[in-house]
Amino acid sequence: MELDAIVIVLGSGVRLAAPLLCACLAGLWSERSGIVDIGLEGKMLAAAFAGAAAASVTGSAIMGLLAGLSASLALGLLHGYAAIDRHGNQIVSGMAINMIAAGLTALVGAAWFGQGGRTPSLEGDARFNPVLFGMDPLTIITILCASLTWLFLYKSRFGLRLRAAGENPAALETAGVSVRRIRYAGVAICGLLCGLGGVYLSVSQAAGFLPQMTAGKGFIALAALVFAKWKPIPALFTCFLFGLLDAVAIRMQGLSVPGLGFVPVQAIQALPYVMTVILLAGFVGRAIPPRASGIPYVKEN
Amino acid sequence: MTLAIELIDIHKRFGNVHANKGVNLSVQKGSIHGIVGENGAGKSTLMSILYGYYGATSGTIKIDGREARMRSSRDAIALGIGMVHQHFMLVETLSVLENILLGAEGGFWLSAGKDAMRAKLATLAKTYGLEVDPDARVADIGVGQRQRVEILKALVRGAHVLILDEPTAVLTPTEADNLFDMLRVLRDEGKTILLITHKLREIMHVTDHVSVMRRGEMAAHFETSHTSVEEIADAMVGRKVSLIVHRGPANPGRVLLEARDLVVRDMHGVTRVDHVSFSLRAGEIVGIAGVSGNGQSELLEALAGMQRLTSGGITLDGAPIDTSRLDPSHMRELGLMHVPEDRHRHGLVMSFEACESGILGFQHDAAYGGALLDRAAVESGLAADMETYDIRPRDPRLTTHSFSGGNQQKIVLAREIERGPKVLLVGQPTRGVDIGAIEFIHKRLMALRDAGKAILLVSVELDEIMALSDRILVMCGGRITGERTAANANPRDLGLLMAGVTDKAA
Amino acid sequence: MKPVLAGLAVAVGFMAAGDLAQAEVKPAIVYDLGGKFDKSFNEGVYQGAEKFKIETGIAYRDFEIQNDAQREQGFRRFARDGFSPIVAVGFSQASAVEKVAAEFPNTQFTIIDMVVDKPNVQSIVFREHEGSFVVGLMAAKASKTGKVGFVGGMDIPLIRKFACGYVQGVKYANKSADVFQNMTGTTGAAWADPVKGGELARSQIERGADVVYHAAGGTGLGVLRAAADAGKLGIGVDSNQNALFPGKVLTSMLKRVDVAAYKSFAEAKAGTWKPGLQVLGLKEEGVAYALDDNNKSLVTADLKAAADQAVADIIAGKIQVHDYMSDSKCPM
Amino acid sequence: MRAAKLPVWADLTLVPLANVVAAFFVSGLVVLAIGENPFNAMRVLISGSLGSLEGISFTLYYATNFIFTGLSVALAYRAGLFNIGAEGQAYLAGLGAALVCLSLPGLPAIILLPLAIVAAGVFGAIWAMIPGWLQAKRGSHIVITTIMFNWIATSLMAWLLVNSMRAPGSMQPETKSFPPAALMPKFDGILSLFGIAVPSSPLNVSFLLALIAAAFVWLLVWRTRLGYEIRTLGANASAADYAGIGTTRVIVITMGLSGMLAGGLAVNEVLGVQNRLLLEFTSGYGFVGIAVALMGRAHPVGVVLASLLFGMLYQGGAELAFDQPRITRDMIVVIQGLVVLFAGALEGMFRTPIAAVLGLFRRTDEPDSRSA
Repeated sequence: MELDAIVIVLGSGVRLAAPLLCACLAGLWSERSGIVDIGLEGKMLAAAFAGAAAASVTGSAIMGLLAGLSASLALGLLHGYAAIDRHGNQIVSGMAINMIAAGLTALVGAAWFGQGGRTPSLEGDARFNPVLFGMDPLTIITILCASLTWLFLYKSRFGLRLRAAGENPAALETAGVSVRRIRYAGVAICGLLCGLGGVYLSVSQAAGFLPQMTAGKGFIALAALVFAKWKPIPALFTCFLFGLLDAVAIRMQGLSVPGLGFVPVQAIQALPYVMTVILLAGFVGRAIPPRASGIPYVKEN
Repeated sequence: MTLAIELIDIHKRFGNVHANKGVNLSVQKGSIHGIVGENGAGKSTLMSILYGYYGATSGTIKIDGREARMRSSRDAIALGIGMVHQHFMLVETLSVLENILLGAEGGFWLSAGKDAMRAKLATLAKTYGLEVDPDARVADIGVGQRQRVEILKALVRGAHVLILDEPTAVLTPTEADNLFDMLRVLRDEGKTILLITHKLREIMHVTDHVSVMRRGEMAAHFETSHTSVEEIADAMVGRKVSLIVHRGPANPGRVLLEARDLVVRDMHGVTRVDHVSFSLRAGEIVGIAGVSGNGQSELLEALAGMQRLTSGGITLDGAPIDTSRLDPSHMRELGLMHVPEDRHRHGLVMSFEACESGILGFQHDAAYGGALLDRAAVESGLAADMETYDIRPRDPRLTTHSFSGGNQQKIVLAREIERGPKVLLVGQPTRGVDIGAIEFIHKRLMALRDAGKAILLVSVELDEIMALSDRILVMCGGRITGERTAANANPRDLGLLMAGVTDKAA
Repeated sequence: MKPVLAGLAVAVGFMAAGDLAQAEVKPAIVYDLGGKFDKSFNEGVYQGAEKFKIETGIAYRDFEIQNDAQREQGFRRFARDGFSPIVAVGFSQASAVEKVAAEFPNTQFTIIDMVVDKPNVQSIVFREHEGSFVVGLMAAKASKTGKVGFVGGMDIPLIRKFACGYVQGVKYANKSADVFQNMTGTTGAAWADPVKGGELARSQIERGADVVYHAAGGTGLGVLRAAADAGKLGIGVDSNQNALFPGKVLTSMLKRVDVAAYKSFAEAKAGTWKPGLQVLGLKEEGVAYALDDNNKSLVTADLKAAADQAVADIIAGKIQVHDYMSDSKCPM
Repeated sequence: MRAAKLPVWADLTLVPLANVVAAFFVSGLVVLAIGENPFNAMRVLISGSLGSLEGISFTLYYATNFIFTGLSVALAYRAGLFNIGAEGQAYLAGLGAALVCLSLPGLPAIILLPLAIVAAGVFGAIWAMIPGWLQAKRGSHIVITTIMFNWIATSLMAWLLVNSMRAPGSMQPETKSFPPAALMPKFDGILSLFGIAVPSSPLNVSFLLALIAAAFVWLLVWRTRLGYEIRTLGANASAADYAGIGTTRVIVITMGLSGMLAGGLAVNEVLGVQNRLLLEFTSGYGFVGIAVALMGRAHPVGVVLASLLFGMLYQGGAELAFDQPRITRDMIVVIQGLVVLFAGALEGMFRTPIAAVLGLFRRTDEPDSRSA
């Protein structure tokens, strides 16, 4: 590939990585606090719809952002309620949120806008426009989020408590801090970041909502989270790598790579998942999740 | 004389379990106050209520004479109460410093709080001799060090009441002595210490007062200097204990189980069983004494085929076992059966019908049909055992968790004994079992010995070991530190061996 | 329970009554997976049907399927309730049409974009390569860089047919022009992925393309948007997409599925509906390039003249546009 | 996961009923919100799925898929394994069936069909056994690996169907049609042999296979030694260790059986209806299996009943979408999600009040604290 082509692919990789990174960091905050979340996909989708719908109705991208964040936050808190207060199975709850979001966005979208679940295309102020190096404000916020996540997770009181909640919640509780509150904070941040990712997809990138437009990004983000071993800076690089793979895959249709011959696009698409399985299996390195994640914290046992 | 703590008529219910029933307790300021009781007597629950971890169902708590409302540990900490839990409340992936900081960070950003905490730790290290490396990861430090971290956590928060729940369960005797010295220093500095334990010797050794709990109730209060071990023990069990089992003379036959140079390393590479060799003959009970956590559990599990042996050999009734392929079901086929230390974790499936729990480990027995399990045979098997072992209620189809602890333990014993083992491994046979069942179980084991079977008994209750065993092996730090016959064993001597003072060194 | 039982009775009664009303034409449509409002193919059919409804006052029923299993069910349901003709939109419907047409030999089926050989099925296919040739020629003439792009949806012979016609048109106008070609994907998802479409168009534009043509259904919206955002020109497909980004869409390659649907309904009403194959090209005005107020300023008189000349030449047979699907090869 | 103890009959009837009622109540609110009459929608849903022979046939056809995937999830669940991969396992099972049907075209149905069914089972089993083995031997969390395996299956199948298996000249990434001998006998066809006329529907003998599979799962879990080991592993893994139950063996076998059951979906769809292999033929039925298993309390009888309910939802939902275009079939996805939410994640919410109503406890002040 020529140099300019590489630059183009890198740029495209950043754009495709941004929503992944949002969802990945979202998962990080939730799982580091002890709540496993396979509902990243659903939350992103809900935010994408709410964001595009609100932006289209109000004509303001900011309103879209707010609506998207609220929708995702609401689902995050629902997951939190099931996992924290009801001690429900977190996998099941995440699954439910994915289904509800997939159904509800298409159903309400179809009934509301009468375009088979799409929202009208967003124009002008209803979408985010590039402000810096061809990046729009959301891309910049997203990259900022990774560094802020690192800062707050490792350097702040809240981050310390959150990490403790995900490793040994009883230790946190006996230190006089409410595990419930910390975990709710974790799922709330998760909701907001998923919301950001969803709004990025619909209001910034695609300028409109389509049913199922997240197309598995929430699950790639989950894979990226495992791959990054639940750490923010590796998450940044993993998401960029996965975004880059996507960018390359898009351009690979029917092309053959010098030296490698014809590489099926599907092989590149499957690569993040395969790499994650290999890492999980401990064949190369090992990914160990936060110890208490997925286990309901029941104080009075 | 002022009271640091007053608990008045504390009740605590967990669903339909009544864990504390109208408990009263007064603790004098600047004293070491022991609370003893058997497992399940409600000690830990009571202390968790005092520490705000559980809310009491009803009752009053007074701290320094003032009524206190404990909604969470935060309230307890604010009132100057610190607690060192039996299972350490530490986050292993964090550093010592971060663990101590947790909940007392001193500001939104950690950096300022960390500096201040380092200075504070240096002072405490000087005052009490509590030295720790603040930058070590908790996962990398030993048990004794972890306990220090727990005590430091309480002290840096300004605790003047310190609760320690079974602090010596995982300590070597030397470490325990160091701890007691430290507690005395703290008391002399004016702190109040609550020590929860079921080891009577410790009570006598270090406390000023002692309160005895039994079945969720406060049974008695004593001033330590005016009481005796016997008096406390009687109060604990509610009637005169007769731990003396009527036994005839041992009649040892051929060697049924021989262990040579057994080594077990755990997944972290820590040596748990360190070159242990012994033999067990037909018609004898060999007891293994030791502080819990000194390799007895791993030894038992290795012999039962549950733990991989790192090296060493096992011979069962003259036939060597292929130790590279240890497998519990294979050992059972060869006649080695196993009453596990923890029946809830290993011995039973609580959600199964009792008769299903009654075939655990024997599910491949020809007695239970062909490809399909013969339900009638499974049920009638336990029904017969229920008669012999007086297991109540006599319904093999009830779920296992609807039986009491003693009856559950009898289901396990019946299962392992009634199939006629050559060798029986028994771990903690009477843990959490009522007095009546204890007597029954002891008699049953003795009868099995007299029938010419070999029994290896592991128990942390020294009295139980001494009452039942023909020979006693003592383990410390994974090694066998000494062997005594029933005739020449005494608690003091065994205690030294449990502390790692070996025959050679002595 | 009573209301439910009553409801059952009503529903059963309604079904039984379905066969009675055969007096007037009862047209119906089953859309493909993209949905009625895909701004493209399905929407074209919808517009044709709406036109018929406005002109004749005859209502029609339509159904948007959500998964493959529903195709057959949809056709069967319409057929049993006495609807005819039933328009099937898209090549994916072929096997379902084939099956249900055999079960209901008296019902008229019209399938668009695919050939189904049954005595009661009318198959309508288009000569997309001809229309694509014309817009290719326009793209080459409008391009300042001599580089143009093509973004296809799912990589199937039909879309290669678009691409091949387009390339021929570009090269006809400018032998040395570069054409960047990309397909979005290999599965149905490639029709509804505007983000990927936008990325592909962006990369073509970054490599120098200043006119990008798409044949990618919903994905194409992303292509046109990326072109518009970059200040370049897009070319729409199927429906007239000039109005999506006025002044930024050079033209649209019209594939008159609306005409096909309208004709099918109208012929059925008039009793002239015939089964068999119909091929619609430039000559039959089945394909065309779009000119309206939105792109008036972009299509200069010269450009219009060149395009119209090409149309005339193709109709006259002076220009032979190769059909990719005839031999699965593109000469360019 | 249990919040309160209930008698078995209540556990199998009242709790799922409460869950469904709650899910339908919330769904009703959604219907109301988009401006339709929920009672009317309910009526169409029921008459569409049960009001005609055709409706019933379609309901049973959909239920067939759900019985297979529901049993798949339920069986693994009994061993303490959360198999989210039924979707991918069924997808691969379709490949197995297709390979047999396409490579042995001359065989008569009596040989070809059993071979294809076995191939589907084996392929599904293998795709499930790999995550099982990784869980048992390498400790990789089976939830994550099965999710990943679903996506890997999607890519693999897309690649195969696009590049190697596509019928020549076809626009669609799908194989050519299988020989007619590879088509599972349909109910309408069988019944017409006896002179009974029923409307044409995709319902085929796979439905009977599904019922047999349900009986087999019951027998396996509650009456065999392997089932005993599966349940022991699921209820108390350390007790399984103590009992000498080979954890790896049981996990891998259970996942294999689970994948095999998921393969039933391919039998019904690929061999029963489509008669060819096409992209995404699983269309989410594997995920619905999770809802079905949760609602059916991981018991075969419960799974069959829940499958019938979901079959009604699918068929009635199609009729609803047909009748009232404003209520698209996505409504069914919403109801599914709500069932999973109420029956799975929030199940304790209804157990507690039900337990209280039944007066099982003398005291109900802290019914949350007991865990099984």
